[in-house]
Amino acid sequence: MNAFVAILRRDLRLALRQGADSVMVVAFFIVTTTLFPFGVGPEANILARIASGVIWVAALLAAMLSLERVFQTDYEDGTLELLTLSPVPLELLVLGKVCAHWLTTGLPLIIAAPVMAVMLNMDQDGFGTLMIAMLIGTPALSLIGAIGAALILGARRGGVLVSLLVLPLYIPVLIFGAGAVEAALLGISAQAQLQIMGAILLLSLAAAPFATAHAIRQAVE
Amino acid sequence: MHRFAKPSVFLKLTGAMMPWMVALTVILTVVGLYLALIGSPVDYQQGNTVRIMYIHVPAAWMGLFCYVGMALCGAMSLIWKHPLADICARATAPVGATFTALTLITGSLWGEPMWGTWWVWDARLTSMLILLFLYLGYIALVNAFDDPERGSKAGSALALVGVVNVPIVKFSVDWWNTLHQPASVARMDGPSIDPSMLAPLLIMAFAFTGYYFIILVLRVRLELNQRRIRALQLSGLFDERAAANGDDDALAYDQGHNAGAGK
Amino acid sequence: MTVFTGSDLTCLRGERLVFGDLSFNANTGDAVMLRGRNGAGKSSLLRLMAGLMAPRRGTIRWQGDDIADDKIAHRARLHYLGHQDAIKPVLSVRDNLRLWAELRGISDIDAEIDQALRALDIHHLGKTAGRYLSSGQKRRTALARILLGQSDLWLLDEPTVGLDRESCAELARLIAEFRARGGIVIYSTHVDLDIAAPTILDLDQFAIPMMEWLVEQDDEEDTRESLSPDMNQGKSAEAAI
Amino acid sequence: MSEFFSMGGYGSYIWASYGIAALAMIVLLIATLRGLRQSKTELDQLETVLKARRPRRARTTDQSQTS
Repeated sequence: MNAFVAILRRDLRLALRQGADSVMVVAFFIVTTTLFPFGVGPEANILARIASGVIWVAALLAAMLSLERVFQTDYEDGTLELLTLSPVPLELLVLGKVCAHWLTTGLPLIIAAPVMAVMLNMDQDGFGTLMIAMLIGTPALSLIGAIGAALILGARRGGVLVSLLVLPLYIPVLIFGAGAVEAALLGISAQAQLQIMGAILLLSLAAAPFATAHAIRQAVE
Repeated sequence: MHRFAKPSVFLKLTGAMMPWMVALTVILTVVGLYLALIGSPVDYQQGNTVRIMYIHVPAAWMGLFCYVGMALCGAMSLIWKHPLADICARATAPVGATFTALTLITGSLWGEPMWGTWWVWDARLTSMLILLFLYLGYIALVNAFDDPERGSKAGSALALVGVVNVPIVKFSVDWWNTLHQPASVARMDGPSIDPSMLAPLLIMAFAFTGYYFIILVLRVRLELNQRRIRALQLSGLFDERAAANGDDDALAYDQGHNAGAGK
Repeated sequence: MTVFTGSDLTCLRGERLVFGDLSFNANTGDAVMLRGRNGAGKSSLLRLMAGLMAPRRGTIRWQGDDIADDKIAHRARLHYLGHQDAIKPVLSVRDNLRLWAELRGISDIDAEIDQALRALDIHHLGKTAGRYLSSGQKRRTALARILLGQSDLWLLDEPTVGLDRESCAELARLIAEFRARGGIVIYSTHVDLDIAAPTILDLDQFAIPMMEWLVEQDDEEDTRESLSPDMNQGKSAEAAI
Repeated sequence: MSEFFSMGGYGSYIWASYGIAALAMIVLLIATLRGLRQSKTELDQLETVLKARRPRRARTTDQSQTS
């Protein structure tokens, strides 16, 4: 557990010192969301109708944008090799790094999401559910994405590749995330969707660290 | 078995089976095509377009079958580290992707006259589309590394992760589809299939399976050949200068070590 | 007794053969120097010893136990220094070292780090960020890492790269101290490092030119094939298609 | 006969389906076979060189063993 805290603290400190990463992700999220009114027109009712989907798609893309760097810099400067050699299960370290990734990208997105929801004219009934859905969904995005980020270590054109690998796997989160908000807007209970999202989160929490650690061991071999 | 060795057992076994497989597949294809195009009745609802089903449905089965096959190969490579498993997974991907793409294309060609549109966001169509993306992701990943072996290994891991996700994706797409468009589209499978229609369907499915195994064997051989070529090239065999000098050890050795792992 | 041994090791990297049938052994207090041409497999051997990669054939043992059986225990007893320094440019030297100390479960981290920094004469750089370090200072920071915590085995891959003459002498002294405590050091270097009575392991001896290897494989194959008369059936069928 | 090809008015869809399926499968088959043939020629060349240089190789091995 100490190791988990250690790696988490170091990654957070790194993110804080480098600073730009989190800001960039949020900026990307806002810019992408802003593009939709230009594309579909500024009518308030249309925007309100698509708001939940747009926010989720933008969040998905923003989370993915930062994925490539989760392991890449550590891979390049030899840190990953040493992490693999430290007397701690690599799965635990992976979990720490994913946790740091979520704190620096997922969490800011959750905070930015309601702002964008307001701008897209989303009904206020959906706000709470949107936040909760994102709170459950974004950690799953980080976990699933980490597998992709580890698989592409050492590959050519890693950034494009990671999106091709990870986006199809993100579809369930998108469907239920947007579905939950949709249900809340219709005044139906969103509990079913949120529970399924919880199940997806638990499943990825159980499986993703192992898959990611396996991929990392392959990469540093 | 060593990677550089010629896996003679595999070659011998498949070599002996090959003529039979080809013959069987050809016969199945001919019979299947006859039944599909001439020998089967016209559907009372779909008319002659039902004949598209005889390639559409088997192709869809093959698309899924190949993915499961890939994942099984991935698991075998993970557990037993058998080099042939990676190669098999790698050889399966293009076949699976082809069948999945064919499913989508023939589905569109059926949908246009029957539903009046080339594409609907039907649960089945959508999950097939995602399956195609998974195949494309696999193929892209496998080919993105300088060291082919590393690519195969990464691919095997991805195939395994994907196979966990395929049911989840399928399930969530079903759910999503029923929420947004409650069963407005006609289902492809009728309430019950008449034997006269089931026969061509099954025979075509077997023909496609035969085709898959033929391609699999050929592609595994291709991959084995390429590995051996790379090994021989790395060994400095082609160094004419060294051959002329008669002292090729040093040169061949250095060349082998300086050349990259890729081509 | 011999503590750290390897037997009949064959190593493949990517698709090429690095070395074959290599054996080594080391007792407590030993220093083993790896020698060989570029690409002879010095780094690969060190990576095998660390457990970063698995040998294609053969086993590596610590006090008789295969290191693959308990990797965590093996990692706890070794320190590995690779080509890269693994120093984050935005973190201070101390913070860079802190992670590795924490991962090893060291109790008095600050004292350990102080001691390591002093030993390498970079104590004054403790608060300097990684990006301001010269390459020699970076290397010394990386070397400070291997002083953290208890360890029985140092695997040093070209530790002298980027070090000046004085630092090399410093390193030699640290290695001597470590050996006096019963540690085993296995290292590769291009520079002469003043180390008392190292065992020399010449990797060139174990190099197998790939052609010989292939011929050998073919011979095995031929003997196997000659036992069964219909060996070329596969090829003819392929030609027929 | 033309009735058979028109397939009750759906001929273009049906024949397009079968045509595309056949095309895709044949293209994959041909691409595989061609690759196989190319690799075979290349491999055969290399193997002849290997065979030709084999006796000398075996001797070098012997020497290294005796020394």
